[in-house]
Amino acid sequence: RLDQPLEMPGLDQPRSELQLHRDLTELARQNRQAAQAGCFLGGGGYDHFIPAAVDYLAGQGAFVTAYTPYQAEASQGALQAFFEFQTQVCRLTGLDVANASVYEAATATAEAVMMALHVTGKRRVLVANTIHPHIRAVLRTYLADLAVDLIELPAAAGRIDTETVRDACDQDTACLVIQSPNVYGLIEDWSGHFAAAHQSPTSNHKPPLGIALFNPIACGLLKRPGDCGADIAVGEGQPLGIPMQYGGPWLGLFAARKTLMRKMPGRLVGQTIDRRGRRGFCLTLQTREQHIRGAKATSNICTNQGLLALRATIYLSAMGPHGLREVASQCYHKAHHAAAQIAALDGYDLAYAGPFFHEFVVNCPVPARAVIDAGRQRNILPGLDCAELGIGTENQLLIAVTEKRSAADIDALVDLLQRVPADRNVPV
Amino acid sequence: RLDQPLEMPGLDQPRSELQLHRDLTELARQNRQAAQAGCFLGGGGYDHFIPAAVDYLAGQGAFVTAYTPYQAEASQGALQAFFEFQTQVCRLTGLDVANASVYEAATATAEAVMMALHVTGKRRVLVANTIHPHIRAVLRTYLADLAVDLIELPAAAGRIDTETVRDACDQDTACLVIQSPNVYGLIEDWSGHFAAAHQSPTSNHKPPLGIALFNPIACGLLKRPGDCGADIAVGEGQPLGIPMQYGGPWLGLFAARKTLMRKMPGRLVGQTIDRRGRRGFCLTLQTREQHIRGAKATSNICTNQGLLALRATIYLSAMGPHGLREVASQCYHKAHHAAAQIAALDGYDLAYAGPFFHEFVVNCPVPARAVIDAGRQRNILPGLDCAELGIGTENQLLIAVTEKRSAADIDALVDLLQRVPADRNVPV
Amino acid sequence: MHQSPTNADFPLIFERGAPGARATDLPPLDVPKADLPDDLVADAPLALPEVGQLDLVRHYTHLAARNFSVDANFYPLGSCTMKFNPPLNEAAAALPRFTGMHPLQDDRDAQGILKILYQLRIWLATIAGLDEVSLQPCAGAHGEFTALKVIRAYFHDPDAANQPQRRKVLTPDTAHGTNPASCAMCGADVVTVPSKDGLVDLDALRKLVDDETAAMMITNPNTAGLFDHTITDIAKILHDAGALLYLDGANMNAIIGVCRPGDFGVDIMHYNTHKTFSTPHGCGGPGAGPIAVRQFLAPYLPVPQVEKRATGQASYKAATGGRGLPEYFLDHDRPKSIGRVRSFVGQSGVLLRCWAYIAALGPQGLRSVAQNAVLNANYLAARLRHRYATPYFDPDTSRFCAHEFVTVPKDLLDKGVTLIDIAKRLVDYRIHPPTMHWPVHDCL
Amino acid sequence: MHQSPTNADFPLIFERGAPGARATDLPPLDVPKADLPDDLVADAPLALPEVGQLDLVRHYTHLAARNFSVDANFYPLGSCTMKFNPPLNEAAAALPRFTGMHPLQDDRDAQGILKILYQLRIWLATIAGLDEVSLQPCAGAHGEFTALKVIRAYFHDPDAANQPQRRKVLTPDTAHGTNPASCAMCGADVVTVPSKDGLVDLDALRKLVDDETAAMMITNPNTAGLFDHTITDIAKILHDAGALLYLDGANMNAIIGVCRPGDFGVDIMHYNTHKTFSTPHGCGGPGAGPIAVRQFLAPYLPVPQVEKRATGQASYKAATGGRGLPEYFLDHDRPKSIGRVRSFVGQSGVLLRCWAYIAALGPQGLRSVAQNAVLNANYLAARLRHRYATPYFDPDTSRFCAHEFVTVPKDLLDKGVTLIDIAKRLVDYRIHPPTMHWPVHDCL
Ligand SMILES: Cc1ncc(COP(=O)(O)O)c(C=O)c1O
Ligand SMILES: Cc1ncc(COP(=O)(O)O)c(C=O)c1O
Repeated sequence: RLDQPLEMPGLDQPRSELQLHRDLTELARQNRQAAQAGCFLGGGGYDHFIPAAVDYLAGQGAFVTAYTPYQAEASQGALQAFFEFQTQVCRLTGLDVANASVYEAATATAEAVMMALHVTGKRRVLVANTIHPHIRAVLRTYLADLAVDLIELPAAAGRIDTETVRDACDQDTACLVIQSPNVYGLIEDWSGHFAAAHQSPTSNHKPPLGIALFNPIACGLLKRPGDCGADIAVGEGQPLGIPMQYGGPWLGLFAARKTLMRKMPGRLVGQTIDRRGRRGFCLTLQTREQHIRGAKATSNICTNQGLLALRATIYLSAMGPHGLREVASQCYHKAHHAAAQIAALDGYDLAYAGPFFHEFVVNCPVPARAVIDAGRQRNILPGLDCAELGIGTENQLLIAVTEKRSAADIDALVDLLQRVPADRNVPV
Repeated sequence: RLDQPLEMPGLDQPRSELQLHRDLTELARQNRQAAQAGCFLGGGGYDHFIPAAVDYLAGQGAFVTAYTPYQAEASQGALQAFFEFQTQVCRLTGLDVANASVYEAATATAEAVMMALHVTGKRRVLVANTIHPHIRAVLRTYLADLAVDLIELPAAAGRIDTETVRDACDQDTACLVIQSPNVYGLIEDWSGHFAAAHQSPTSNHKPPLGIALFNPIACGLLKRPGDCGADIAVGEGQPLGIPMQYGGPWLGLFAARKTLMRKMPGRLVGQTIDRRGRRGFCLTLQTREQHIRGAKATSNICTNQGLLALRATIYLSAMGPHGLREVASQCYHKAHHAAAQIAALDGYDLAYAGPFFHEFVVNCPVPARAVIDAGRQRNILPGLDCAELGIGTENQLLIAVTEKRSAADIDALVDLLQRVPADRNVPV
Repeated sequence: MHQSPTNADFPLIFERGAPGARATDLPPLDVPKADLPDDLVADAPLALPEVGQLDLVRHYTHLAARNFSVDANFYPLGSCTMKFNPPLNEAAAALPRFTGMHPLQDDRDAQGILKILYQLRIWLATIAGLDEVSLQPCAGAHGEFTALKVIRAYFHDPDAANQPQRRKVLTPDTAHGTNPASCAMCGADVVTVPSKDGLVDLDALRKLVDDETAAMMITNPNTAGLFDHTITDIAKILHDAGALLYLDGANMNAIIGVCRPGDFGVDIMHYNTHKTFSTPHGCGGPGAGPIAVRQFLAPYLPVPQVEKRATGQASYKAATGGRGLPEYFLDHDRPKSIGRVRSFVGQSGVLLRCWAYIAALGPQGLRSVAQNAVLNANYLAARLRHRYATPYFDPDTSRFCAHEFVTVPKDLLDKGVTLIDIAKRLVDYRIHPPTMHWPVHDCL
Repeated sequence: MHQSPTNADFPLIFERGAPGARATDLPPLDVPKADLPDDLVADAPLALPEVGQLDLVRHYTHLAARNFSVDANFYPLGSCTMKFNPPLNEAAAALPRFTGMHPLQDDRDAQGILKILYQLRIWLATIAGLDEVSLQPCAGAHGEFTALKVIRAYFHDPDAANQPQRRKVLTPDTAHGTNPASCAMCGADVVTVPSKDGLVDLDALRKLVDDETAAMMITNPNTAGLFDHTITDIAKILHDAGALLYLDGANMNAIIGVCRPGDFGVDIMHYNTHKTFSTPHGCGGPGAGPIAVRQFLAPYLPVPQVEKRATGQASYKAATGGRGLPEYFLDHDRPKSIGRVRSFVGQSGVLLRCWAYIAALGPQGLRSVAQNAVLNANYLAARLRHRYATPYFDPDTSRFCAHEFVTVPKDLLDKGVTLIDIAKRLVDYRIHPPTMHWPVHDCL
């Protein structure tokens, strides 16, 4: 028990609202806003257009300041929104059931793997090494203390080969995790890989589960996980109307085949009928599953990403099928336009030849760092350094192009890339 | 009847939401944000602190997108808020009744004068020439075609003398309009002036009405119009939680003594009791007075500034009596601190010796324009050019200091003023 | 689920909180205190609410929950067209480089907003089919007032009409109350023109127009929801007598992009941006009431006017360097102007939203707004006409309405049901009731 | 005034709108189209809603109206402390220079947010009375998981504890379900410790602790609202046996600034920012679950860690010129770390609001939060105890509660009233019902 208030460095007095406003404005000034014309950063987080209705509607106090919808009568609004969210995630992924969100993509993937281990009772986990390095790192942490073998499948030319999958699957394999578009932006052959896994020899009639790590924007245009044989689909929901906000809070998407429903982690909203025959919604299956299953629980998630799920719901409703398809195809065409122009520059070429969605790796004639530093002077963020991210060499740049970039923005990027090698020869 | 769509310059295609977002962001970039550390602009609009709750609460769709509260059952929320607004304006001014807002200060003043003409049946209007020039200009426009004499009372040392008032009031005088703090920031002697007017000889037992043009922030600290004998008080509500937004929409405040209630322009919300004895609110007295009075109406105002009135209500509720007093006294002390430092600079002095609130005129050793131009380079807006505003000479600067300015901001202003004359002697 | 509410459930903000409570605060004063003479200071603190931030938020959240709005409800109102307010417009208007602008800032530091105002001025003139626009007026009624001042200035101008005796302004008997009220404020003599079948009675009009007539104010489509197809005849009658035709633009929603007031004889008119161009109604305001005029009336428009320098003269780029004149500027130098009708520049924040609405629609979009409004109103009238009399609507004789219509629920009234009953029942269904008893008695 | 609602009143978003309707749009594609292989493309468009913007707004406005929230209602919840969410924090977190930040931006371009995270790290350590903090975990349960990983890494470290046999984790029978679930996820063996009179049974504990025990997880004040004054005894029992004490910080609201977990023997703990530090609950998330540890556990914390370079080494000013190292940075180089527990930097947007809440209160303010919460809960318990049994509360024998309390409405239950009835009646009065049947049966 303390006799007096704590001594907190840099905080002796309470700050008035005006002071706090000043301080936060000044701290914001010390950040560069990536989300603007010159942003070509990707690697898991993307600068997509967010319709004003998303902020407007999700920002309502009735949603922001509401509690978890345990008490159904007091929470029909949130419950219905989450029910709509789940339905949308099902339609996005082509799977049967979806939960009301988990934290973000990496923990979603870890939860999916834990679920696969539980469902199959096996202990080998196959993970493509074309998966985002953060996600692979999280998987290593999650599986570290369990009696599980985590095996990374090597890529050839930036993609996984179905042969590799076939060779790696054995009787003891619980699941195969494939990301597409993968960390290099390349589109993987989910159908081939999952088919290979499903056809692998099995002892207990439980073939390895196919876990697809998807990008929800790509689902607006490309084949969906469910169409390609995935049993579980997990993904990062950030592109769906959620600002990048320095990495979080984002949104873990989680969907699965109907047969797996009872093993799904997280909250699930169901539809029901009241005494007067009117539709209503409530949390189902587990409501705080941990209370019931305790030490036998397979997941511990409680607080999820409700408000972000709401944003995604509003985003998808605003876009609709045609809007989402347009977002996805503009991403595709603009990225390909940028790639073609860059590949035509002296000294630059594309690192991989495979089909890609809205992100690609470029070999540069200079270190990627030099390009990035040059970009800072012109307020262009030309991409990510593949060596720093742990997915390539010093001279490789990972470039993402979303629908928000105009032809002029792309021209400015190309111009930057063209100048950097020359400028480096002239000492400033 | 047109066969085809109009040809509109600069607008051939509909703009998508993303395009419009881009365009508006770019257009905003071409403006300088005055409301920041270096802002010493006043002259009728002031950069005060706006608590976040004002934007948050007044920005609710249920207020922003609501219709005029003609239908009481569908508008109890707005009606109660306006009732609270009226009550606050009464307490701010020390008068008995207030309406639910008029457009802004100048038209409010014009409405007050029209009302005074009507109530007294007289035709002379006395207006201090220490009133903001825009307001005097609006009065000229409004009264131009009516058989009315508009007389401007001259000032001595920036303030009106009670002697001048006494001499000007005659049997035919309908009203006397005095602004305090006046356009130079000086505090006028309302009590003396209105007493002189009220005591002037009258034919019909209707002495001239005293119309006080007030600053609502000053009312948090200084004597109120009602305390000083005013019959009508009008003012600009912008300082009460309304952003300067390039001059509008702002908020006209209008209050009067009880005896004048039936002649008040604009909407008035009243309290009533429903069948079950519960309190309710509705528009009273006239609801669209124009329908009833038609050509005999004294005012034509219909749409008012509802949402801005709501902002002011929330602002005053957030501040409370002590908060508003603190805002006002910080304005006072900071302005006096700045004035003292500036008066101590070589070549600068205060133009007027009278008591002032948060704004004052400085004589500069160089044209005010030169100071303003120098300030632009450092993102300081040091004040207004009195010649341009029509209230003084080329070398006079009108400086306002609100509670938002810190001691450091004031030091930067003083430093700027000190350097300008010197810098001008050194050609760049 | 709900208790019947009592006063304690809906206290006034003054009845909440506790002495000393505050919802916000300032940093401590960081400069020395100056002398503050006692005689200037109020004796007691003001009797304002004293509440904490949670009480404040709850209070105005509860009030919001007790209000109808476009966001939540349907408003079948005509003249007071209640349009959807796009969230983007709200977000853009809230950008600090718009909200944080002082109205007396240097023009060079205001090129973005000035460009918006200038373009809007041009667009509104185009839509009107007229020559010049003033963005100054604060709302429709203020637009009427300003326009009447302009008309008067024109007739008083010795270099122009020079007919100061024209003091009469005609208004139809269906006119909105602001029309005669605006006349009264300007010292004009109001003369009422009778209607026939919901439209202006032309014979009566002919008799009333004379060489003391300054103008007629007309709402078209009118307040009964009818487009007055005799409008060109009306214009001719006035013009022949040397008088002007004023259009109250409250119902422009029904015709924008489809026909232009200038083409059917209007000389001067006002818009209500909060009706026609979706700027939010805000529980009754703010609005904006720009006026459009023919060239011969332009010199009299109020100051300031937003102007653009011809390209070549000075470009924005040069201007921002401080070395030239800015492209867009506020012009105060208009010798024949009626003067100021308000302080500063106008309802900039409202006009900005108006610009965004027009830009989003484009010329084609504007046209379809009017087409859809008219189609929907006629659809509803057709569905209702068998139960509710629609005096001015009869598709069998090609009498269609514009974007609103008048209905007299005669059957129901005969059974003892009152209009108020119908209105309250609509509220039960969360629909805002239409305007009642206006323009004819016992109508909706 | 309300009709009883039907399904048609509350349609799903899928049941609104019409084919082809959209609530937003993009500019036309302004680059040439690239080749898009057919076999990559989905066969049919997705079955997503097709609604216009007005439908969209109305729909989610209606849903909002059907939801309780702190802004509108009182929530007497304990562990899940529902705090007021200051609008300033929401506005600041929405600044484009916060929301628009990519997580892999250069540290030099992120000094503002990194400073916030670093200061928050230091403040949370100070409040805990512990040495280092990781801001990585996404919520409380994720904090538990991360902490258990840290504990395990410590016991497995050959250079440190080197006691890999310690696989047992004790949890009291009153523990929140996430505690054992987190253990299970980490492969630990969960052992339940019985309670006596609502507190941990010390004798039972002594018998259960052995050299295979890694730690005990305890919530204090516990889920019954009681501050366990034997906490230092519990710590001693564990420490004597070489095990660690973990604090579930869900109820920190009752003690922040008044006493420090580090002082009563806690080695490692988590916070729930969405409970203790007012980050909005958002209908169930997002949250953040920072963990605080003693120095000897610090090497195992997850990567990245936000760090500050000692002044003199490199200042921010130099850094922004691109010529030096930035003052604040993300450190990935922690060889003993358990690794990553999530992608990127953490729940930055949540942590920012947490920083603002602490900064607004200051040290003295934090202390009064706890003092007021305890005072208010005891006040309510005292008022209720004559009608509702309060098993763990009895002021006559100085048994007070912390910031929440358990009540068993025995009289009412005997009369046939159920807990659900009480809960629904509270909803009628627009008060959110407290947690039911937990931690003991038939309690609130
Ligand atoms: C026909 C008509 N004219 C004029 C007005 C007055 O416009 P405002 O309310 O914008 O002043 C209105 C609106 O109330 C109207 O409907
Ligand atoms: C005592 C206790 N521990 C842990 C948790 C889990 O925390 P979170 O929901 O943040 O994951 C909660 C909250 O639900 C709790 O009350």
